[in-house]
Amino acid sequence: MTTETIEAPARPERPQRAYAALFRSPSGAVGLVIVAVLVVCAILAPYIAPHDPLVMAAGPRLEPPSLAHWMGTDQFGRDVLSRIIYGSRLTLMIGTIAVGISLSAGLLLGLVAGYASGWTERVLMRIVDVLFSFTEIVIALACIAILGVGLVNAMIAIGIASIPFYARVTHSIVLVEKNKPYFESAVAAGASHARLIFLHLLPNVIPTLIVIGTLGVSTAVLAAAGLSFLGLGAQPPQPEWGFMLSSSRDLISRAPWMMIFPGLAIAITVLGFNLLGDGVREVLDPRQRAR
Amino acid sequence: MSETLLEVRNLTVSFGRGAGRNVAVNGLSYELARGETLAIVGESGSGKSVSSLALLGLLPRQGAQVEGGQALFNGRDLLTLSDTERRKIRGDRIAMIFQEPMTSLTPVLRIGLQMTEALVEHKGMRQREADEKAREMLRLVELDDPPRRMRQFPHELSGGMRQRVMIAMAMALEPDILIADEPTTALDVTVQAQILDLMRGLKDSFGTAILLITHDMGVVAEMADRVVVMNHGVKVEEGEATALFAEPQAAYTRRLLAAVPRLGALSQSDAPRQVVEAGAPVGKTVLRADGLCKTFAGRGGLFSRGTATVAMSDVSFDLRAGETLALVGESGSGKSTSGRAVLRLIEVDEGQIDLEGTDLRRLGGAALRRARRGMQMVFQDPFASLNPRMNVGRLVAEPMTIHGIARGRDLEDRVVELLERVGLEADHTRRFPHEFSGGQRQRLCIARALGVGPKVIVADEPTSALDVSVQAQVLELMLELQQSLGLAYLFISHDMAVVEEMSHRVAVMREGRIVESGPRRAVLNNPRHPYTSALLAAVPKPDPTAVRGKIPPLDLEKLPMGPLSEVEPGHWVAT
Amino acid sequence: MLRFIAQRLVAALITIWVATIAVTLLIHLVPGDPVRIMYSGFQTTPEQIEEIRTRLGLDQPVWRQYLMYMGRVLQGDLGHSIVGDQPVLTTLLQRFPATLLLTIASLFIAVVVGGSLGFFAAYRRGTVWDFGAMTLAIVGVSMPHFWLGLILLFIFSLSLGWLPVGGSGFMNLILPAMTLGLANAAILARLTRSAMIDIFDQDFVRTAQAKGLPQTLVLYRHALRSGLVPIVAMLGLQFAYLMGGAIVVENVFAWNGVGRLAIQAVFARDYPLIQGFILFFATVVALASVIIDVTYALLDPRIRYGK
Amino acid sequence: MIPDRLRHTGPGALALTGFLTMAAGPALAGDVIWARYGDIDSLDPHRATSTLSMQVWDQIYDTLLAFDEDGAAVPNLAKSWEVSDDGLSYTFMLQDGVICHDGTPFGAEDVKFTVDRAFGDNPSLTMTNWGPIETVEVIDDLTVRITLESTFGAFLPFLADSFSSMVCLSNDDDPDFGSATAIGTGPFKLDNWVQGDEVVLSRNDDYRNFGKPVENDGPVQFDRLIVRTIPEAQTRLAALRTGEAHIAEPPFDDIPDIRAEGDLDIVVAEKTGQNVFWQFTISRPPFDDIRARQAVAHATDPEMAIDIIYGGLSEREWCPIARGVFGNDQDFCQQYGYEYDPDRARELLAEIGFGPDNPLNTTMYVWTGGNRHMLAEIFQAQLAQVGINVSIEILDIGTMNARVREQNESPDDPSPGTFDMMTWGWYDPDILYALWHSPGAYSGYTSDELDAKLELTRELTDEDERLEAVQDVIRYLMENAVHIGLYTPGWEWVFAVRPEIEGFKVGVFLHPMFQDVRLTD
Repeated sequence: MTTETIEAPARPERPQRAYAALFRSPSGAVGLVIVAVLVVCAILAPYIAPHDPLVMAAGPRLEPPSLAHWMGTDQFGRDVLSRIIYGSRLTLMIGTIAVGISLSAGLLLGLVAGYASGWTERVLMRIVDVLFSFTEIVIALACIAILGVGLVNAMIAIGIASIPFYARVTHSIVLVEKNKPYFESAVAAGASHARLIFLHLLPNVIPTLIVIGTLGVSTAVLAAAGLSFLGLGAQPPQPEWGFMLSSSRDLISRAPWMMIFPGLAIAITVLGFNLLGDGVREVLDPRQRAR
Repeated sequence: MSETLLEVRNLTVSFGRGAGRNVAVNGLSYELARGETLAIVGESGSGKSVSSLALLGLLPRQGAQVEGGQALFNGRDLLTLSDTERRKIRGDRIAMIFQEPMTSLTPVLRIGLQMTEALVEHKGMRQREADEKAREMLRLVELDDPPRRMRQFPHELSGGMRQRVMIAMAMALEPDILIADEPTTALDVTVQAQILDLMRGLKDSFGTAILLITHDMGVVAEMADRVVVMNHGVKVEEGEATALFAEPQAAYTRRLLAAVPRLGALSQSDAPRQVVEAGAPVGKTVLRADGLCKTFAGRGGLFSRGTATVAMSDVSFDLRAGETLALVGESGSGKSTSGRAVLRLIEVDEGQIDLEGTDLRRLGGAALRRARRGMQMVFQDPFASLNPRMNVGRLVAEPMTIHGIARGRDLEDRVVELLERVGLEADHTRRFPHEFSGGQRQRLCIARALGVGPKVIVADEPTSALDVSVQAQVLELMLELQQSLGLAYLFISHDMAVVEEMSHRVAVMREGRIVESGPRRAVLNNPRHPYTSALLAAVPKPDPTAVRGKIPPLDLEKLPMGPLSEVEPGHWVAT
Repeated sequence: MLRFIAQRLVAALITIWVATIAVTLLIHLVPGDPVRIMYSGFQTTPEQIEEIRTRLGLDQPVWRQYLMYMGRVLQGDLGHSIVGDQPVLTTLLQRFPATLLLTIASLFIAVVVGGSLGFFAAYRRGTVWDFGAMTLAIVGVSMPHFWLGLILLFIFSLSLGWLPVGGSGFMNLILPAMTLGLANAAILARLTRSAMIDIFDQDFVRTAQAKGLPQTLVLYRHALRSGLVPIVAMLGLQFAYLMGGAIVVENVFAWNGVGRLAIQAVFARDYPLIQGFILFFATVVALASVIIDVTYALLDPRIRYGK
Repeated sequence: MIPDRLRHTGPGALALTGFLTMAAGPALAGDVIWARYGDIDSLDPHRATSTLSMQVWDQIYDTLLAFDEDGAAVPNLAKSWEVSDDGLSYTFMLQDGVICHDGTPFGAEDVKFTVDRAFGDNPSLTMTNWGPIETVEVIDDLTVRITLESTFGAFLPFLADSFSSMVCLSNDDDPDFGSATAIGTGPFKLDNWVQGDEVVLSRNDDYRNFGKPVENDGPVQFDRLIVRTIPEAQTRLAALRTGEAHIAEPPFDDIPDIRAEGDLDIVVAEKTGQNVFWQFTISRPPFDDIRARQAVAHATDPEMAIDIIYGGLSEREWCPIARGVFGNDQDFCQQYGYEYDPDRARELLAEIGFGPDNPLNTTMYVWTGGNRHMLAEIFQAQLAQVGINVSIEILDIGTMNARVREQNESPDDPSPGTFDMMTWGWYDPDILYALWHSPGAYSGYTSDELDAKLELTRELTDEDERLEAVQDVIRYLMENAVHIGLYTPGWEWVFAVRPEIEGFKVGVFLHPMFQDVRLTD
């Protein structure tokens, strides 16, 4: 059915309309709201949080959720709600820094490999493929083995661990775009390398990477929480959610609220970024709604 | 020929709901009599495919709905039947074949199973009987060694063979109606001719009525008894094929028929139609390609070599100012590769590319980029050949910016000038490519190419993605530009009629080699190579009165594929 | 086909080979003196440190170290751990069956749950069922597995007392396998759905429908059989994800596999053990992907009988 | 570098590993199951230093001497010994009729094998703790002479410790020794070790006790001892309650409940030799100023912290060496110690220019596990009260020691110096020599004066003279705020025991003993 394409009217692909469209996509709207709440929590933490997240004995130790402490208190009598609110700062920081590292490095690698072609491409992508097959958690563990334990190191590790993924995505988009006639047309017009890369490839790669990056924030948050849960990430008294979960383990039957709320916070945040990513994808590429 | 088999009344199909509702077929009515071939013809968006898919309940599951109408078959309304009842008719009484033979067979199942399952399902045959029937059908569609074919998987067959399998599969149940949705559009012209012959033969022996859906007036003329012409979901005209071609009633039909290029229309002239008074004459040679060779290495592992494909072998041609050289051939002939190679979009393995005395292959980096100013390209797919993230102004300006031809106010003026030159409007500059139709986009591509004042334009199937009416306009524009600017075109096409309309000289390619080249008139009127003859003979003529005999099969093994020798001045043929 | 297998094996070998280089370099990327970091817990004299450095070959140029390391690896010697001086390969092999069991059990759960959910959603595309299934899947994707594990543990072991909290028997396998399996089922459901939607949109499905075949035959013989190829192809990556996920889940449930060992090794900065683990992991994942590639090649006649 | 010994290292020290391991083989009627949070590192006493490993070696191997209930080294496999007048040569007379697990008799060759092995190509991790041993000579089957290069006050106590476990000669050339096999003369034979899971030991019917402070000197009175790894405290408790384990370390928070219920017995080890103390980067600001160190000491209240975290299971320890170790005297140490006094801390900080507007920022290192990170969080909050902002880094012991040394060795680093909750377990004040005699285990504080005082504690063999020398060192360390004791013990010292187990005891310096254990119904 190529001659008679039942073609939908051309879709606007331009950002001006994207925000409005984001609200029309139900998942995008929910995701946007969740992420917005998270950002507000992070910015206004000192004004919203009922207690200091670090002060011990803000209430009695291990108090179940009550009016004074909506999410109860931990083994030091710290207010769990306040810690979760402050934790959103760490979470956002983790997400942006980790994705920032992997996105920029992955983008560069993928662009270079895809644009260069030939041996450069084969060698680079072979290495990327191999690293990719190691899985992110193993690369992250290797990085932590090198750098040592800590939240910043965990962020770096997660950032590095996802580089192969972003490089692959970028590379595959670059390959597709590079084989489209508009790229050849630019080559034939005599465009320089810089023009080809920055004016032709990059603008066509970026939209997909925005989607991948948004989804990537959720992966990074999840991974960082996992590392902190294992004790390889955040250190006390940081109110990092994964770390809070991990310290709830000894108290799981005595103080289940210490386990429930941080986990919920992680899950909702991750869900928010996932939905937002899906929403952005729908807006940018209506045909891909399936994925 | 009188008994009405299928009666469609007031069929209306739409996509989407509410504000987004889009009527694809609007109140379509026609009748199909036993044993006749009815062609439904139209350009893209006419609703011709949708209407036939709706009959069988095969519309895309999302979005499309039949809003009204009836389709009476044997007294029952197909549109209101339950799924189960409709399923019993489908494949049994009404069979269907599709455009894309490459993807229409399930890749993981053997041909034998796919051919027999409908027989087992509808006729209650045992597997062995069904196998016997399937083998018989494969013989009927002239496939060799049916037992082996039955064991093969689809990927082991060529496109033409797969379409034969599809036909055999559809005809095995001896249906009353065969719906053929663009059955030959994806095939090369020589294969198309064979498939059309086959369908005609089968129709006669089985007495099946054929509902042929196509955009190609040549195919219609060759196949149809009666014709329904559709445009934008509405039937504009219906009638006997001969009458319709001879005296089209509707204005749309007339326009459509006028736009169809007819092979042989220019057989008495050396050059294309003059569309400009005192156009630029053919000048001196601007581009010369000599001995181009290119082999694509197959993808292999460390220890295994991939099978290499020879895309070009000793390809040589030259091109003069104001002249069009057409590279003609079927898919895989190397014509597009040659076009890209002269632009150095592909690096050739051997050979010389000489543009106005500069050997392009010796240039590198900045020098090559500068040299590219002399040669521009127009691509086949206008939807993909414009960067979707740049607005029209920037797109058209880009080549001029690159080569520093103009800047600022001057640049803007030139962009507007170019847009107007190709028939677009000045205020289009702020729009983005997706806001334009295919024909408009192709005009944009041309405007973009013109900006740097090239000597040569390589046009790679510039109109094959366009509807005929649009095609005619774009070709007209190209002729006009050539004649007023003295441009040289390297015109790559598979369509002999278009080639005739556009070119001064022709080079016929097959399997990476030029097998015949020379003045267009000499090559088309007096082909010396059997392959050229076969290509020409296979072209369907948009004239129901011209009876074409069955095409004798080509012995591909014995085609001369050696070096060229000159049979008359400027006319070269492979030996 | 043989050539296909050979290609995949070569690719796997390249992966493993790159892994050997990566692990050799790993120790050199450590800021500071790795020997001192490793042995700082013990009473070591400067002479001993030098002796250890010599024994580990760390006084040699990197390329030399690499050759020495490769020489040993080829003989099946991955060195000895710092903590307890245990042979690394033996230690890994002792723990690996548990990890493999967990991974395969979770893969099974993921495929059964995720595959059917995705297939169902694709078939009912655009309906409430699809929406429900995909909502479930995205919530599942967003759920940290360690949290899911804790919740399952809290409910089924601590509150209801139905299942033991950890260990190595079959009953002990249920919770970790559910945790890991369900988390990945969500991913697989999304992948299966989009793969099946692609298939349902294919021309050959329409051909099968046009033949008037019963819907079940169209679905299972034509669509699912074809859909299995891309779905099985995805399993290679899924297996690797599951192996990676096992590292965390093993730690939640004290499942005595290589993942738990790896985390302990990272904590103790036991570099020989970390190196061994990474190499071992890469090898297992590479071989598993060969097996999965061959499986889907068997399903796909284009490869089975192709060039 | 000098002996240091850690009865606490090992990967098992992670409290975060997971919930339970009810493993492999079925438990039998005569089995005692001992659940612990981590596994042994090695079966070879020369290849590991963790308390978890040591406590299992105690069951497989025996030692020449043994600690009595007061921590004095008494005859065991060596029934007697003679020391030469110059104090350099020790001749040990061994018990007759001791049999290794493989049936070979135990004698002087086995002793020589063990000692030579500790000094061999791949020497014992505790090689320096053996002392300046020069030669080992076999005099006859049951007589062996060890000659030292110089006098060594801690030689005999070392021979009572698990690191000097006697390894039978039959292990020689066995490539699996340490990972799959282990032959000693202890109360249990090794059946099987599944790494990360369990060590299965069965009764040695030939075993005889000579010097350990137990009542039953014959073989143990049950069939098998299964030492199982159950990383999560809650799970260990669950296993104890269901009878899947007999002996286990319970979660600290649950101890009051357990005591109140009365079903399980709580056994708390005493005289563990374990000590937790402050150690500072003295080589650079701010802790190059004694007042900064004193401020930290005054600003923290260990009593309050251990009360919250351990609920009275630990004690305030004023001395740099723990209770039970020669030279420990709370009254003596307290006079040089630092009481909790936040005002004094603020004054001291003000003197060196820190105040509310200019807080002292630094980092505290803490070893993972044993709830120490929670303790650290309390100290962190206390220090914040006086204007010391501390970030905590929780590290495994190997990394922590390396980091501390690195800190001490980089006086020019512009970032503020750090301090740490350092942890040690030792049976003799010789530890102080290891820590502070130049160059020092951590390259920390050293001085010629201190070196001289420490050398004296090693060379003197007369008890009174040595005590005086040791206390002189203690005073010096405390006055200079170099080594400030916090509490004792710190790890693996509380056991909950099921009622059907009778006679389980933990000797001094954390040696669990199963000789008197009986399974009742």
